[in-house]
Amino acid sequence: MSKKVFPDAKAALAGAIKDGMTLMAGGFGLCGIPDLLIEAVRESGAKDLTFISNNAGIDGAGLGILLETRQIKKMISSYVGENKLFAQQFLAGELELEFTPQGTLAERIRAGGAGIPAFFTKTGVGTLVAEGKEERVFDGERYIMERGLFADISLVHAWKGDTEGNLVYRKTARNFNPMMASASRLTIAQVEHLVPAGEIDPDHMHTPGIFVKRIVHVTNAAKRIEQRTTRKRAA
Amino acid sequence: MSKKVFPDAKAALAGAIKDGMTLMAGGFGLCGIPDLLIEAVRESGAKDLTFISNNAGIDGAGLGILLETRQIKKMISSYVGENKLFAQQFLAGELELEFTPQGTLAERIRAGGAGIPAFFTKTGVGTLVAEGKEERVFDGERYIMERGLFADISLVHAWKGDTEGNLVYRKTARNFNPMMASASRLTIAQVEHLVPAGEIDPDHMHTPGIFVKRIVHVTNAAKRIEQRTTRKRAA
Amino acid sequence: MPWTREQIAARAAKELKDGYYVNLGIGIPTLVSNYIPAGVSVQLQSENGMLGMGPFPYEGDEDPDLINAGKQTITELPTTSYFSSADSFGMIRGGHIDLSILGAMQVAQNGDLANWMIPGKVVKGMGGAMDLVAGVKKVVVVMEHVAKNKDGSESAKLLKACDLPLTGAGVVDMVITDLGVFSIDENGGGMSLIELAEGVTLEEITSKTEAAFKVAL
Amino acid sequence: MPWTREQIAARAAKELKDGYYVNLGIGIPTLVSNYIPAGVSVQLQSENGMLGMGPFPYEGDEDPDLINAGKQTITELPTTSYFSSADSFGMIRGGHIDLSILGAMQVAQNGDLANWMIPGKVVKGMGGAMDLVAGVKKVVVVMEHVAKNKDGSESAKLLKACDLPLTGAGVVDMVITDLGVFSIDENGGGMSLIELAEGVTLEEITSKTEAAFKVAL
Repeated sequence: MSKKVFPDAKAALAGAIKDGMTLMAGGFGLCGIPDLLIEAVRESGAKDLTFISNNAGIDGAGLGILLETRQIKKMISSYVGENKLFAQQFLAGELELEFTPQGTLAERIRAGGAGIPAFFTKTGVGTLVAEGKEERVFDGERYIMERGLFADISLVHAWKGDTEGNLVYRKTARNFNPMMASASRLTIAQVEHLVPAGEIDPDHMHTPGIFVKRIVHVTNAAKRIEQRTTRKRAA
Repeated sequence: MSKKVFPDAKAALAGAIKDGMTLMAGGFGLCGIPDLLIEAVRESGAKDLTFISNNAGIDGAGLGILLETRQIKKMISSYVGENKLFAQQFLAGELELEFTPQGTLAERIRAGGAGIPAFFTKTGVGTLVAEGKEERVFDGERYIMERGLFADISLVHAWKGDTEGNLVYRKTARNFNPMMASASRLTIAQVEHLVPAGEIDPDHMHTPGIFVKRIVHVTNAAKRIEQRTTRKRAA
Repeated sequence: MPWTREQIAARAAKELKDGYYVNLGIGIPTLVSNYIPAGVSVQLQSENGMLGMGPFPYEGDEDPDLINAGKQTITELPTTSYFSSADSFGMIRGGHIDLSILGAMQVAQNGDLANWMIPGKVVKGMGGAMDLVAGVKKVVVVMEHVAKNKDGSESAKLLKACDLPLTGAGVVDMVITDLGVFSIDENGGGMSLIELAEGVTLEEITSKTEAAFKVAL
Repeated sequence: MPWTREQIAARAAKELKDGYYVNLGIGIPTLVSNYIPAGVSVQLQSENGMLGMGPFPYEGDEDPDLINAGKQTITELPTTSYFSSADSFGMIRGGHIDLSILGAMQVAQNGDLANWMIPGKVVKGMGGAMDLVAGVKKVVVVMEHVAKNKDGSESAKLLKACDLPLTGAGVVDMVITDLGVFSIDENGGGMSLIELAEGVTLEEITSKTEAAFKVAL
């Protein structure tokens, strides 16, 4: 059972990552990103990577650190603002970019994990997103066909995991992590709390252990805040 | 908030159900079925109903009680054994039946709730299920196109619910209930435990309240066992 | 007097009905939550995976695991539920959200909306905007009536046809600007002016609107 | 001597590898869990929404909310997780289950499988069988080598082509019967006899098999 548990992020990635691979990385902005696994990707030195991730991190954090080392060849994302280096490399033609609407991205990943090669959605009908895609009318409404996504490796962050690989996410740090966990040949999870199998209520698990091949307990995830907004306490 | 809470199953269905409607009913066999809501459908006397449900109950329980009163015109199911009355009415031509593989049924319902009118699956390729359906090759594999399902009313059973309509299911009584909750114009839930909003951990909710329009606290769900299998305790 | 940003938000808040599930965009739309009418209870959806969004946290209570779609720290409520991005956009695409209020660069008289890219400028991405306008039952745009250009001139934003790349085709149901309120018929019936801001004349709003519209005040 | 049902199950259990996620059908397949080799840890999936299926409960401990796909009362394990039917079949269809062991009425030499309906008889439905054979990485059929008819005669079940309606086309990877074991090449390379039950002759198994097969003992 504990064959899934690896001592650290570097060990969890060892022997798995190769130049030219497609990876998924969970998170929305910097919330729920597998930051230490991304650092391990940097240390691996693997090049020409395609990353499927809602965002591209910010300068110096998240996937931003792989832009610094020019390890990313292509991004499939819904929003890449907040990152000057990204804009620079993209404008210089050094980086490919495939924009996918956020909901379509989430669904393409879910589909890939669930054995669905293609589905129809009304998102993007009549826009640039629809160009080159099959359009079809169902019950009088227009839809476009979108394809499932499946990766070589998925990197996810969870709040809690057990030695069987079952995962529980916390609040809005869940976001893209569950679908990505299901949509790769090798899913690696970093978890803030690692417990023996049997400690998490089986009705509360968000990702069943079958999807997680390797798991790492991390005690030093950065968990940065991008937009710290607050209100004042009454005096 | 408590506008969603109805005093009993009959009240929850009042004014909602009409002849000829399409309904979904959760449950796998007799596990996790909305039995008291089904009884309320019987009391309503509504006729010519189409039911989307994995099974058709057994004689005298579950949807079986609506076969007795001949309120069902058509079933969309994956398995209807265990029910003599069903076989009788079907052979007599009194009941229409659309068989859908269990996984395709689950996915069609999820798709209906998620605004996906159609998707491709390899389930059923080369079988009777594929007849009349579009077939297409993606990446060298054959797939057939299946359509989403959406109902007028969904009847679901949950273990716990709060006054906002958030639901938690228990063990394998979850089955088809979450997708069905998302795939109708009017979802009615019967819950074994009703608590004020705020009592259920928001990370543990299986069905967000947005999908549930009416909720009923039931203290007398039958929860019958179809196949009681046990092992002997060591003496 | 044209409406202020706050007044635009207050007018938009009148579109909220009791029991609604609502998604608010960034900017003026965010202000709408300050004007929810008395007796009206709505739940705010954040497309990154949350229903029942609460206000900003008190200083020191910020939680990096609890942010909205604008990546701002927020709080939860007794009604809150969390879910994945796939489930969140299933909810949006499936038509379960009653109302979306968002900003725009351009709106056309047929309901076309442009708010995600300007060719030639750095493209940041559409995020969840295309999903929201395609899936949500009612889409309300709040925006300044005209764009102010760098040279001091003004350009109409309510147009016969958008010239910027679309976010959605025929998706807008209502437009609220500093000058008034327009409804757009989803069945191709065109745009109608249904309200004027106090002190704004029909002449003024007409002169600042390129789109054709019926007057239904 | 042909293998007994228990021996067929024991032979099928040899296909289990450490770390496998496995779905077992009703009948002989259920017996396979009694023969899991020492040192091999597998998790059993039940397609109604459970991974990590435990044994039958002790008398008095039955829980109506905890059943397997055969609607039998079962128990949970420390490894157990529960999920919806959509997630369960996403797991199956997406190729995440390593092995499915199930019964059959007929298997053809090209891997076609028939096990869900006999025209003219009451049709109960395919349940999850079509999803399992289409989605699971390796599909092993366990069955009696021939069907015994009411008049005492025998009919072959391993055929050149199935005459019953299919559950899946070209889906079977291995067939284990009371007489021996066949592998079927998924790339159209046909069927091969790879094992004989002790005391069963090549002559006997050939005479009871309509399908063409290579001998690769």
